[in-house]
Amino acid sequence: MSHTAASLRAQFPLLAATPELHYLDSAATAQIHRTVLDAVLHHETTSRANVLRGTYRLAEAADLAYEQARQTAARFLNAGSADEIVFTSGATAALNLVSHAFGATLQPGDRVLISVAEHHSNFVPWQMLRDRCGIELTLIPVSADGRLDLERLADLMGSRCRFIAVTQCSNVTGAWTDVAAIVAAAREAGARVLLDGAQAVQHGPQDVQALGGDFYAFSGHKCFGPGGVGVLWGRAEALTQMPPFLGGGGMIAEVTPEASTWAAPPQRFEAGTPPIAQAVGLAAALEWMMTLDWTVIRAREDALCKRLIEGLARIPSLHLLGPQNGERAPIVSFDIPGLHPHDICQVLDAQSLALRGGHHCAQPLLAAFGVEACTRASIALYNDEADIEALLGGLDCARRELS
Amino acid sequence: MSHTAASLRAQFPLLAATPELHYLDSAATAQIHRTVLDAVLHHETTSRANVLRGTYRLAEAADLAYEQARQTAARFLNAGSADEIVFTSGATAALNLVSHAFGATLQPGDRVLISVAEHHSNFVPWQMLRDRCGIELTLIPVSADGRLDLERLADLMGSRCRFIAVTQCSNVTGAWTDVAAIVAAAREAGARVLLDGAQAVQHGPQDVQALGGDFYAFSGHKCFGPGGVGVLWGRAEALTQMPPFLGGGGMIAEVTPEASTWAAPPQRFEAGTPPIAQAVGLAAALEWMMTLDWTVIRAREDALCKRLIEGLARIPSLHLLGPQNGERAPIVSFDIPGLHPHDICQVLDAQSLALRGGHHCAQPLLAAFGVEACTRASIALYNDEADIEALLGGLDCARRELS
Amino acid sequence: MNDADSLYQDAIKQCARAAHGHGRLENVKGEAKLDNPLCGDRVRMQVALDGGRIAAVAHETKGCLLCRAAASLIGARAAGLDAAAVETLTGELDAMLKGAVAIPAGWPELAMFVPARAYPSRHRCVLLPFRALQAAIGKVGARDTAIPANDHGEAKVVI
Amino acid sequence: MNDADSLYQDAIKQCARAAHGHGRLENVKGEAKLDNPLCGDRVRMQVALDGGRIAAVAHETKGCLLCRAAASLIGARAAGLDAAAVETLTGELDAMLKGAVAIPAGWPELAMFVPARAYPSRHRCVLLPFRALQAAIGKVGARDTAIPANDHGEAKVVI
Ligand SMILES: Cc1ncc(COP(=O)(O)O)c(C=O)c1O
Ligand SMILES: Cc1ncc(COP(=O)(O)O)c(C=O)c1O
Repeated sequence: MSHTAASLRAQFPLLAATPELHYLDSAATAQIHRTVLDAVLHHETTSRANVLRGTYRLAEAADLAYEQARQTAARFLNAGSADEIVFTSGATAALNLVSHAFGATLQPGDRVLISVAEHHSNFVPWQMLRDRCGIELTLIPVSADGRLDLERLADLMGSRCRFIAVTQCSNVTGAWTDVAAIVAAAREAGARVLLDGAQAVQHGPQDVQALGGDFYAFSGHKCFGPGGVGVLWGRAEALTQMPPFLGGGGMIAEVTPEASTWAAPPQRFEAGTPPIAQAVGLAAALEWMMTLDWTVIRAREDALCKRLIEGLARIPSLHLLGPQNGERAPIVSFDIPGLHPHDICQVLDAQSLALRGGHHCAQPLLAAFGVEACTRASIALYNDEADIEALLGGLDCARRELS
Repeated sequence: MSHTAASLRAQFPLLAATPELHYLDSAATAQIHRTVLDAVLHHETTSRANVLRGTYRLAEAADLAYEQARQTAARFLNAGSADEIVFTSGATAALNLVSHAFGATLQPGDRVLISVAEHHSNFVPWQMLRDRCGIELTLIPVSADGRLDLERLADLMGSRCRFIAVTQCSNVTGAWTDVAAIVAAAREAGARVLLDGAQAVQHGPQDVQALGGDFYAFSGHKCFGPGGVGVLWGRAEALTQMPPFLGGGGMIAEVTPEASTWAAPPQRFEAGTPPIAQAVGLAAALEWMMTLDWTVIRAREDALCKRLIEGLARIPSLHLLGPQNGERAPIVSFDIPGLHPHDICQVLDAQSLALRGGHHCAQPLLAAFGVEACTRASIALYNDEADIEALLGGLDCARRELS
Repeated sequence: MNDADSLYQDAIKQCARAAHGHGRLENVKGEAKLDNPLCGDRVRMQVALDGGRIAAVAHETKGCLLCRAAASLIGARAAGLDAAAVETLTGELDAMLKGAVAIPAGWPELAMFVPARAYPSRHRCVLLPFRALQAAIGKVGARDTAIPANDHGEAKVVI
Repeated sequence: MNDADSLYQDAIKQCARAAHGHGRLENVKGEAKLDNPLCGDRVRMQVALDGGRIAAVAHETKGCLLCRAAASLIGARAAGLDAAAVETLTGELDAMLKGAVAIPAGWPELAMFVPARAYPSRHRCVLLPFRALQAAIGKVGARDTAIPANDHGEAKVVI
């Protein structure tokens, strides 16, 4: 299979239809692969039924498709079993699920660690848990280049740390977290670890067993799949120990007016009609991703990222938020004093460059960097040199036009 | 526009491709209209971007499509304003949202009323709230034919009733709730009212202002739209008074390590990337529904329902669960002693009749009827006389084959 | 349709109706109640063991024909089996339903469930009484520890 | 591109850079801080009234060029307006951005924002200082009641 950016780009209908578009906002939403659209359409026109175990053939087909999607997600993550895969409506829903369901097992005074670099979706739920239940919420700080600073990890954990929830990869800086160090410290303390994989999955299949945490969350729309669907992986024993979060159809063993009892995981955590066609579409995206040679793709993503960072370095007074080099994902955020990200992005848009300016749902991190907003370029498998050169040229233009 | 069942059926790709199929399970999931598939495909291939107010044109197109979908949902429900429309992942998510967000404003000892006829999705969340927060949960009983028995409503409400959450239409019996009586009693007591409209919406646009409650929930997949999306309508002042439920991107005003502040509704209740293409698809379904003549359609649905009930009445010992006639939706459940619903549905499937047997996520109601499972036929706008005759013939056959 | 290909062949209906083993034991040694919350299939299975082997078995079964036929077959034929044999049998039956050619050794009657292969949603109807039997044997002698939800037939069911 | 059609025409850049009214008042009578959590646009607007009309206005504005230009224009031109006039003005500006042909009466400078019509996501950048002005006037004399979130510029923003 050809792995040139052009051959990959051709497989994305929106990009194929707009050859002039330099889409550099995949960290917000990746474009959707054609096989996903086909899978959703096929499901809706041949196998649409509710998956609540109807006995007619159409319902059996829907059940099968949905459970096969679960198997696919398990393979994509190298989960121990498909029963460890909970479909949610997205990463945010998955993170809230854990903050509520695991949170219900915590005592006041127990400690939860998150980091300054978290996306609001892995920040606010834990703040809400703190305010609801009286746990202690402690922040892992970041170093000047935005990496999680684990030097004082043991101190931060203290004696009552029960849970550590951190991003695997920052959506602002592209910094990868040293997951192994966190998992080791957590294991020693008997704390569980959740990884927010929202930004990781578009850069290739993951191995949750090798990563070693207890929970892993991601969204379909960030890995070339549909919106409205996400995955929570949870280690079997971790899922089994949690009470349910949402109540409704499909998650119960028995309901009586007095009390209800719960189904086993994963059903316990899938209240209501799940996003069936979206799960099927996500599975198509994941299947496709599993056919790719990620060594080739990541090498190109890295090279483009390097070229971009080099180009940015020539812009006077530009401040790169994040690692200059080394282990980083191709997500590049920067601040040019005096030029507002909104204005920059607006000028870039006129040149068909799609970038996002703002706080990227990471206000605590931006505050740590001393900025309120920044401009972000994020690179995915369909980007190429032309996108990077256009961006560098566009920034020159923005600097001229805005000053 | 032609409103024959055949002309409507032709607009549903799955049904058009399987002319032999008698789909009588629309109460579980309605089939998807072709305009919905077109709208989703069009959105994903021309306007896909995150709706977090990116400033590039693609993101503005996505924003616009999403906010127009909100306008459409507001028109479908005759809401006071589009700001009263919260997109969720489905009815279950909407119901859980209210049970948590409104629930957080309740004191121990406050009373919430639900009914014996609720779907588990409007039953379990309130049980969980009771167990979490010490509210009192009181059940409105049902009469022998499954209607909410409101005779002792004032007694049941007592002096501390703050909330009444009831189904607008039962997913088992088709009984419509006397909403006006409930709203009047609630208003007098200063209690808020939530209507679970999951089963109502496939039978035509609704008027939440005329209904008079404070909240209204439904799912896209039950009104010819995509899965993975639903709507919570809330009266502006009711939404404004509630704290958020899920935390994450998009629902905050400001996040700092110490505390976060919330955006106004509806954003306050839409944490994370919403189901964008699904909302656009749902809007296409609702737009289409708003072009139809519902007087014609409901008259046909009623006639088919009447014919079915008459036919069932000739089956010895068959027990109809629900009203024999009068104000009822075309959802017909029954029990034939000695024949298990699973076996019945299996035999019917061999004749391309798609019906569901089970407890239909309404165990308390079935317990009130003294059965553990029943067989349900649900009729939608694409059904016709042939479907009903096939079902009656199929039941004869099932009785022969199974005994 | 050839009766042997039909899900509701006479063998199943007769076996269900015979309801072998229906009732309760006087001297129950192990008991398990499992259900399928989808449809209300519900099995209470009781066993008494002798030297590790089933000496007596009884059940109360509410459910569809497949479930009742399977329970009745257990009532008629399970005496003499030990825990390992029940586990093997259940595994082989599961495999047969999933498509394996072999009928579980020594249990030719199970061939009546072969047509259920085509209906995955019904497999648990057939398996429920066997899983209840496993669970009941597991209770014998065991301190009264709850079986984890995962091992319950019902717990895996999406309703 | 014709400068008059361009979003970043010189008028806007100059007005933003001039930062008329930047600073704080000694004798502040009404103050409001509004922000747009999307991009960190942030306006602190202070007013002193005299007989119901703006006697003095000052602001601290962090934000994009559009937001800063709008705040600067207020700093230069808002004196003398009363609450009703500010409300009318804001409404007319909103309508202009949404496509109305008319430039708000007496405010020909607002024509510089006409190119922003094409960019709905930027409308709130222009409106934020005006909304802050409305809120600040609303605070004068009012008991210190919080303004409902709905009336804040920021509160309507999806980030
Ligand atoms: C009356 C009623 N309420 C709530 C629901 C839950 O809807 P969903 O499963 O789409 O969340 C359903 C459908 O299953 C229903 O029939
Ligand atoms: C690191 C990170 N975590 C969580 C999320 C939330 O994902 P979603 O909005 O799809 O729920 C995002 C994306 O916005 C993200 O970048």
